[in-house]
Amino acid sequence: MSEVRFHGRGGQGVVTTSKILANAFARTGQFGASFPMFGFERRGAPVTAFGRFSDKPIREKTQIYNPDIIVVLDPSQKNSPAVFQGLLPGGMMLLNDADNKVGVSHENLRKLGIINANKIAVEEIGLSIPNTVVVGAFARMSGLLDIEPCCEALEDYFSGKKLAANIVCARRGFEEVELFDL
Amino acid sequence: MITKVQKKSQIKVITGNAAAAIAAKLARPDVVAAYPITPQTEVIEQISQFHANGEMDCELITVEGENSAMNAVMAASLAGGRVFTATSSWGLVFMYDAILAAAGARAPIVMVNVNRETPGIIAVSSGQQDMISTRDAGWIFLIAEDCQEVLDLVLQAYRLAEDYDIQVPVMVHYDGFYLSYLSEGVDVPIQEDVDRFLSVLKTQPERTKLVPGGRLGCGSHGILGGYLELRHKHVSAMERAKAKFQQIDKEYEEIFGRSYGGLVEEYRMDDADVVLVGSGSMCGTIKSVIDEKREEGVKAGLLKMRMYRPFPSEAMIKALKGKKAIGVVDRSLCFGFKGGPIYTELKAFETKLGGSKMISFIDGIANTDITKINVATMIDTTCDLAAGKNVREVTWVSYPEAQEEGGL
Amino acid sequence: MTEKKKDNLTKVMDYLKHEDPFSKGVAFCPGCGLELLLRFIPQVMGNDIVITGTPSCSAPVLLGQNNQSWHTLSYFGTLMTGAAANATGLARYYRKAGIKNTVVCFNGDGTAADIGFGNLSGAAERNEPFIYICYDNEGYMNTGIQKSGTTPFGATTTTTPFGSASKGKNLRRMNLALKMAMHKIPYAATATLSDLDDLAKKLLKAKEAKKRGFAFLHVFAPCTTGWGFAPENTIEVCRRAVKTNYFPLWEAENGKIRMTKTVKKPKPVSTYTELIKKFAHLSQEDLQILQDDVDYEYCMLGGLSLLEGECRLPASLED
Amino acid sequence: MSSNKYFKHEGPWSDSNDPLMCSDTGDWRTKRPVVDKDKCIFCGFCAIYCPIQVMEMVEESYFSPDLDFCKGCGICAKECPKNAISMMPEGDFKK
Repeated sequence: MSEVRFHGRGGQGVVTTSKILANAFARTGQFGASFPMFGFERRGAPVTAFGRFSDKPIREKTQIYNPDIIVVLDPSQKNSPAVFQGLLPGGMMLLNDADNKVGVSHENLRKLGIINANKIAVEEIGLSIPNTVVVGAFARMSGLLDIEPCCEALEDYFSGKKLAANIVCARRGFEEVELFDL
Repeated sequence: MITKVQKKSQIKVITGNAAAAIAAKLARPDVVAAYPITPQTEVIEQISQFHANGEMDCELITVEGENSAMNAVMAASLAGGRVFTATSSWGLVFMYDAILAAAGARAPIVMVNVNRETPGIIAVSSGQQDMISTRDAGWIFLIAEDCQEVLDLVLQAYRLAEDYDIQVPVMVHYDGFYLSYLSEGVDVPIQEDVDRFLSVLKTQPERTKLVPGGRLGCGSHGILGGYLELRHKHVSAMERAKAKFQQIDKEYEEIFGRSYGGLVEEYRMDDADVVLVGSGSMCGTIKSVIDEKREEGVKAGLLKMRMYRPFPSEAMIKALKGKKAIGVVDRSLCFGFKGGPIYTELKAFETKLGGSKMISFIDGIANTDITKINVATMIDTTCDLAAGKNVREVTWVSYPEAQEEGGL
Repeated sequence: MTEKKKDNLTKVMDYLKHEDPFSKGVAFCPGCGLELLLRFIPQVMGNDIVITGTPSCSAPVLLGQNNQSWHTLSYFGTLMTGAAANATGLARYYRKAGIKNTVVCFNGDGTAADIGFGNLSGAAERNEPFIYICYDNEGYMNTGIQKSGTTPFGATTTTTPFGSASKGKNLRRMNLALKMAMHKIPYAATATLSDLDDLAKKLLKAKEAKKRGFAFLHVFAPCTTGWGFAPENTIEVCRRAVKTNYFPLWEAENGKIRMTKTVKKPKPVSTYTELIKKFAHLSQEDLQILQDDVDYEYCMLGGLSLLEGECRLPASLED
Repeated sequence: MSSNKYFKHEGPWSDSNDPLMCSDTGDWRTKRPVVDKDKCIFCGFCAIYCPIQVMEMVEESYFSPDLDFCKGCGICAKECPKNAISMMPEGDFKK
């Protein structure tokens, strides 16, 4: 089982990122569970969400304290100690950042993916909502699932032109994420 | 030869709230009345959307407060309708007078309560205190462990509430902030199967209904012996609900392929020495920790309460009898008692458990998370009790300061 | 002789088309205004109404005892806090099930103006398809005469007693009917027992308006026991309440107010209060305060009713 | 199922298909309305204003109270425009 923690701000679709991934895992016959950390959700306020992805049914219903993977949608939080808290050895991090240089470090961090998701989102959907780009990038970096189920999962959250644009976002995220082994 | 229906159930990744809303839709209620409150809001939002899309043919009453929600569905159900409402915490408490009235009137309401803390502080946090605040209202209480069980229990609740032999309102509880917002795979049944499952109710005698010009009135004063009679009828119906729920769970399995063991679910109990008694979303975490502890050779098991009212004492005694030590995990408090509510109630049956020792754990209240580490601590402490060590009767698992201060 | 006599028969009789569904011997005080109102409603509106009631003076008769009943109407009796919501639930279910219905939510001023006002207002805002009738006896009579929101200035009750530091109720009454009319519901009206033809017309209008949504009737129903007047004066008290403009009769469709009875030369309010013991302690100055309040309220109402001609409901807002 | 000694139904339902409850409210009376048939002009005000609706039409000529239930409030006498009804002490009629 992979335990993933998502960090971002209200309005970036942090919780939805985690939901779409859980949905995508379910489409491959695997299991996914996603939930937000409790708190008042307001545009701009820091938001944390959790995701558990596994090939076996997921029974735990607790928050995630020791993630295998951290996903940061809000670049301003990339060096926040809260982001790295509890990261397990061999951990991965996916970062939405315009700067594609390795600017973060942590003793347990072994793999880093960087994607300029905001830029892609603006180009494809006209809004700087990075979540669907991050979904695609996550699939590629984690290696846990392919891009196709991610695109299919988007059908549950978007329709029409928005769906098509977001599928492009996810595919570009998958293709354009830059991976670094640390 | 019966031709098999081509349509199949579908796995959908949805929240517990969505599961409750979908279950309500599948049950085809006549009247839905509800008022939003965190963390239940999504339930009524989803139902409103179903209604707006024409997918749900019900009278949707967007009331001005929870008290009216309960009053409206109570009257509608006594008029003969199938009803649904949902609330949480302060909303449940704001309904309280109507909750008592509905139970006394024997209105077969199905309500979802998304558990949240209640007393004193305006706490937006998880806990079952709202459930405990209403436990003696005369309702049947069912508790779900995961999003799938939320959906399954709502459907089972209709069979139980509206059964001619029962006619008692049912509240389906699930943990707010956990199951309410947790998205996971839920096997959503097809309408035809749900219709078939609920069609049994149509074969039963009609319950008494309030009809214009029908010369029947509901809300009669019970005078002296009459009041006693009503009270006794109510308590008797609650007793019958136990066997009925067991049977409904079996029938549910025949149609949907899922069974939970009825009143209680036993997890690795057969050869268990130490047992945790729990309810709701914590049970998933407990199961997971039990598996890990089993690897270490600890014979631990879980007894999950699916039904809390009526108190499934016989089923619990049967499952717990002869176990070395029992730790009861409460997500709420029983003010005036040191131990938690479920612990305090189970304690009444201690002499029937064949010498099992019992302790109380308080956790998951006031914004605390019942973590795997906390569960491991509970199992270890219960093992200590089994080994004859001196163990505190009540442990606030997430609040060790209490113990350090020499308090409870 | 007989023929001539028949012509004398009051036209109110023509409205009483249905049987009185109540048992003859019921436990209301002699001269009770509530009893007259309660027996009048089904005789005008029919016996197929469903009546909802709450703990109040009406409850001992409206609700049954064990399996037995005081009347043949279908009724639903529960809590004061949720009376209008109960009626909502019934009316909505009947609509869904296609059952022809007239749901009458029948409550005192305690439920309507005070503890149950929230859900009354909510039901009106949602334009729920039922009739709400408030019988106003200006206090909580069933619990032993306590003050309510509609208790007028100066009236003594057991919670606003007269004493050296108190004139009785030291506050002015609320105008419940006007508040309800301002919900812009299809029909809102005031009525009282001295003008039974007016009451009957309004009951029938309410039944008609119910097809378009919420109908509210505020019926002034004096309490001989709680107010302290001779039982035979019940109707006279109502009559004087109208003639002094203490309780003006009006109706409002979609919030548009129209007086149904205008009093050419209103009598001073003292001609009303003199009949009633709860005002007996009031000095001339105190009575003037009550008079001023009555005048002020009537002036407001009159102003609103003058808008009738200029204020037309736009076609887009018609049902 | 438990017994149905007081209630026919599971819940608190009253059933008016059975005979209605009825109190002897005639016993409450201290004064009795006595109608002067000659004065009565058959306007019916006594009947419509009677809270318990016990003024019955007699031969479409005059009204007469049902004394089994009349509580003796006196509204009929007060509202009669011809003073055709007088309230007489009940004691006068005791045998």
